[in-house]
Amino acid sequence: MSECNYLYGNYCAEKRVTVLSQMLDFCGIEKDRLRARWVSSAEAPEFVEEINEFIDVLKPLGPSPLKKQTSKDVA
Amino acid sequence: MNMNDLILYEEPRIGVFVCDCGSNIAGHLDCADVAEYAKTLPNVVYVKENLYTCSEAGIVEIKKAIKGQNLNRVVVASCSPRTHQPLFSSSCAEAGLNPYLFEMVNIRDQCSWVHMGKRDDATQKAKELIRMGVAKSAGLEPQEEIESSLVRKVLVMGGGIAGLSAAQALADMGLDIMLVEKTSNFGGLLQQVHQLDTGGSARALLSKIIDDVQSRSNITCYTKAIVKETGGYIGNFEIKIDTQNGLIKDKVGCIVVATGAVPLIPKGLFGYDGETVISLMELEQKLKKDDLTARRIVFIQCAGARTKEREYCSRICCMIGVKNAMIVKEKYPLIDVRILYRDMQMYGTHKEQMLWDARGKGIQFDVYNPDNPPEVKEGKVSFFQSITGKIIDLDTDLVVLSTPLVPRSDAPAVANMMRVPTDQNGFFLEAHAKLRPLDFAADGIFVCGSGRYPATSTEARTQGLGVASRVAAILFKDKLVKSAIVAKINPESCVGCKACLTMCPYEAITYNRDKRICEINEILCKGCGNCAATCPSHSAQLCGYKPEQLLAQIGAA
Amino acid sequence: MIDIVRQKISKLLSDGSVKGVVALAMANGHVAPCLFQKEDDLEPLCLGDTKKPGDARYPLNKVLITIARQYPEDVFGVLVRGCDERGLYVLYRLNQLEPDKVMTIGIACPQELAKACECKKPYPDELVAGEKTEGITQQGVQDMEDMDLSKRFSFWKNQFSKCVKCYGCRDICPMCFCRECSLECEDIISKGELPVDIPVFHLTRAMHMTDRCIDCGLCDETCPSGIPLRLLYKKTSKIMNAEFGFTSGINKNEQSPLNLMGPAPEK
Amino acid sequence: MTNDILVLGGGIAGIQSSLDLAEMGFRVHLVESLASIGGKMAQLDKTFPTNDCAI
Repeated sequence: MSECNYLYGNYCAEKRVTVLSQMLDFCGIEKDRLRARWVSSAEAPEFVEEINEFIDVLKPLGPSPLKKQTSKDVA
Repeated sequence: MNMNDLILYEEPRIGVFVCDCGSNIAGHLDCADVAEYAKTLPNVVYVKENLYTCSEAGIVEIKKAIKGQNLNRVVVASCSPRTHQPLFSSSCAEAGLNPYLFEMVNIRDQCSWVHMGKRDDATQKAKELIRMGVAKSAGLEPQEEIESSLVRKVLVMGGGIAGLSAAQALADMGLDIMLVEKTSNFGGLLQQVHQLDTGGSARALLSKIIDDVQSRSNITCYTKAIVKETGGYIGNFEIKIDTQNGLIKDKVGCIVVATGAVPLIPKGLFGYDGETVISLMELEQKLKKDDLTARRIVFIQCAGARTKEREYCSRICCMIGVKNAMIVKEKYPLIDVRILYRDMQMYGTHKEQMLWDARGKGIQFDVYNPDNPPEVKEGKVSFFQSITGKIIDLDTDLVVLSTPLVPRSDAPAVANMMRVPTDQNGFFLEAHAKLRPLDFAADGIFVCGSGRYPATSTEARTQGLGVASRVAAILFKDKLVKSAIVAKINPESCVGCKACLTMCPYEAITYNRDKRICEINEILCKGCGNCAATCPSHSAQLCGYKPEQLLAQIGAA
Repeated sequence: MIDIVRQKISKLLSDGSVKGVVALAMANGHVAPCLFQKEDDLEPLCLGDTKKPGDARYPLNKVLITIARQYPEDVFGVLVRGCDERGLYVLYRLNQLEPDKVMTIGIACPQELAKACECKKPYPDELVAGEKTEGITQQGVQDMEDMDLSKRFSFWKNQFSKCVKCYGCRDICPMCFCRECSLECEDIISKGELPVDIPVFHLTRAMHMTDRCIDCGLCDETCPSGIPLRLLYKKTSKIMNAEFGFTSGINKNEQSPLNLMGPAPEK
Repeated sequence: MTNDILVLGGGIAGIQSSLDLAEMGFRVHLVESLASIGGKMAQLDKTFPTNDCAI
């Protein structure tokens, strides 16, 4: 965490994520849907592991019941 | 209205360039299919697949398309923006397109690498990433680069071999240097060293350099002086130095951090007492004073290094240990010298040979296991010899602990003052291990010597000289040009709540009391985006990363 | 109590220590915020009591901000209850008001009002009139936390669906002072659509309230759809307290952990 | 004295020297015996520890 080239940005983000995740939970939205991890560009395997882990968490949760029907699929 | 403003009102005409990167990308996903798909995206008027977009031919291709197809946005889907963004955006500029109207999509790292062997998935993801990139690019705005003046003066913090070398080289180039040393003497850690690995005396080498530095009219030396404050920005740093003759305020263009490191005092390790169990540096003192009465000496390498508390390898202790063992053996051939080690780190010219020479001189080397470390007790060192599987007891009257260099206790304060980061071990952290090894991420501030990582005197000197060249590359310009990726605060909507001000790590934001708003100094701003994330009214925004641009990108996901 | 307040205001105005005092006035049977500038015009002064104590509350701080923006060099007085004073502390921190340009006339709320407001500290630190009464311990957040996730989800979905996007919660909030509001940013909140973006609209506001909400309850009172907004903001305050040991508005020189660089303080 | 500098060898060291010198305002002549510059580094794919493409 202390190795951010922008010094403190990640700490500041971490604090906000702490609040948001608990607020989501309070509103009945699984807080596992939000995840913040700090992986440096030198840690490719860690990154892949994180993402895979996150996918494993997200899949059972399924799409958000709040997802809006949009016509964003332009192609 | 200038050209740039006009672009804002034009319909986006986006050109997409998909790079095969030889087989690096094309080997793992279907680039032709991706390119076909890109043609269907909104506002995309031109798509081209290249074997190597970054090659001469690829660049010509981009330039030709900007002119021929009248493109006003360019998206390149290839590799990492960290290495290639500058090339592509400057190529756009050469073709007359504002370089900030360029967007890069990383389909190598994020598609071909991570989804190797899943061709369809990788192809699909590349399409999606390009869709996001194209969506963002449509909202890009041209930016003007920022220019500022330069002070041709350099502050060098630390008068060890690294700082001295930097000062020397910079003085050679005719720049003015302020060399600030905390203690009363120049020379740093090298002052404690007896003989160099090359055989010469450390004192002689140092004296030569120090005399030269002190004789230069364009180097102002300050000893027993501390840099109290650094403000301002590249080209125009404002500094305050606490000297023996009071506080000095001055302006410098660049700052070199050469504050070094200190040897770990091995308190509580292997029975360290400073008399019969001493550190390597204490041995150097004994050798200097020719005050060695021991008959049997055991060196223990990695004392306090590569442990749970200090995971890193200090990497110079092996050489120093072997060097000193040889000096002992040469001077006092009857002394029995043993070195207990975990691994030997003997890199660089002649160092491997030095290890063999040491063995030839009768110095004994034994491996110890960190899980079962040697024990020092009343004139005895016992260790588990893994080859024989036996516990070996060595009678000894002097134990030398090879301890690592550790960051100075005031390193965090220096890092804080300069607003530069440190790594997990507390050493200063450079901007990029490969591309910018002597630069800090903060522009105009550089690092050399053991403050970055334990270095031999040769390495410290090399880095000092290298830093001089990095500094000169900046200060010999007429004026500074800086990236326009900075934050801006909308004076109309800012309510002056100062939330951004406290969040700016670079002190780039000031409060304008008359207008009751916060303002950004664009030269100081590094574009980290803390202010934009904090501002409740979206008044602070990061150019090139505005909410609407990012949301367009997310929306296209 | 009102006589002591009137005396105090009269004194501040007569000795010239303030340019005016923001308080409440009763006119034509209605209570409204009023800037009193002359000591002999204090007749309509009231404390917001109509049928029962304090049943007409207004965000006087918010009125004060508007005035202070126009006359930054002048000192103004303001009538404050416990909640108003907490609001002032936050507004000092966020540089919307300057402490040396504000003189408070603090009044304590009677127990009945404290109970009605579920107020944790129904009196200001600097008290001019009234007796300090006990703060009220709060239950709502815990009750909500005790529900299971899906219950909570349907509860809030139901509540948020009632929103008519009148912006009343924002407009009444003494802690809302931005010139441009995120809730009107079309990239986040779609325009002209109901129901509002769930939960984006209300969570965005809640996140902005995280280190600001002083728990005055005006949002709840204002909401025409009866959405328990205060409960949402109470939760943010609870998180801030549990995670960072921070409560907004209890310390005149407070610093928000969200606006301090570096890691969160050790718990 | 002319302001021209000859750099012999177009590997990473030669390239970086040339770049820094050019930034300082010198005229640099970079000479490489092979058909392209880049040296050993250009033959690498990814580099430790950042995994950046060497090219």
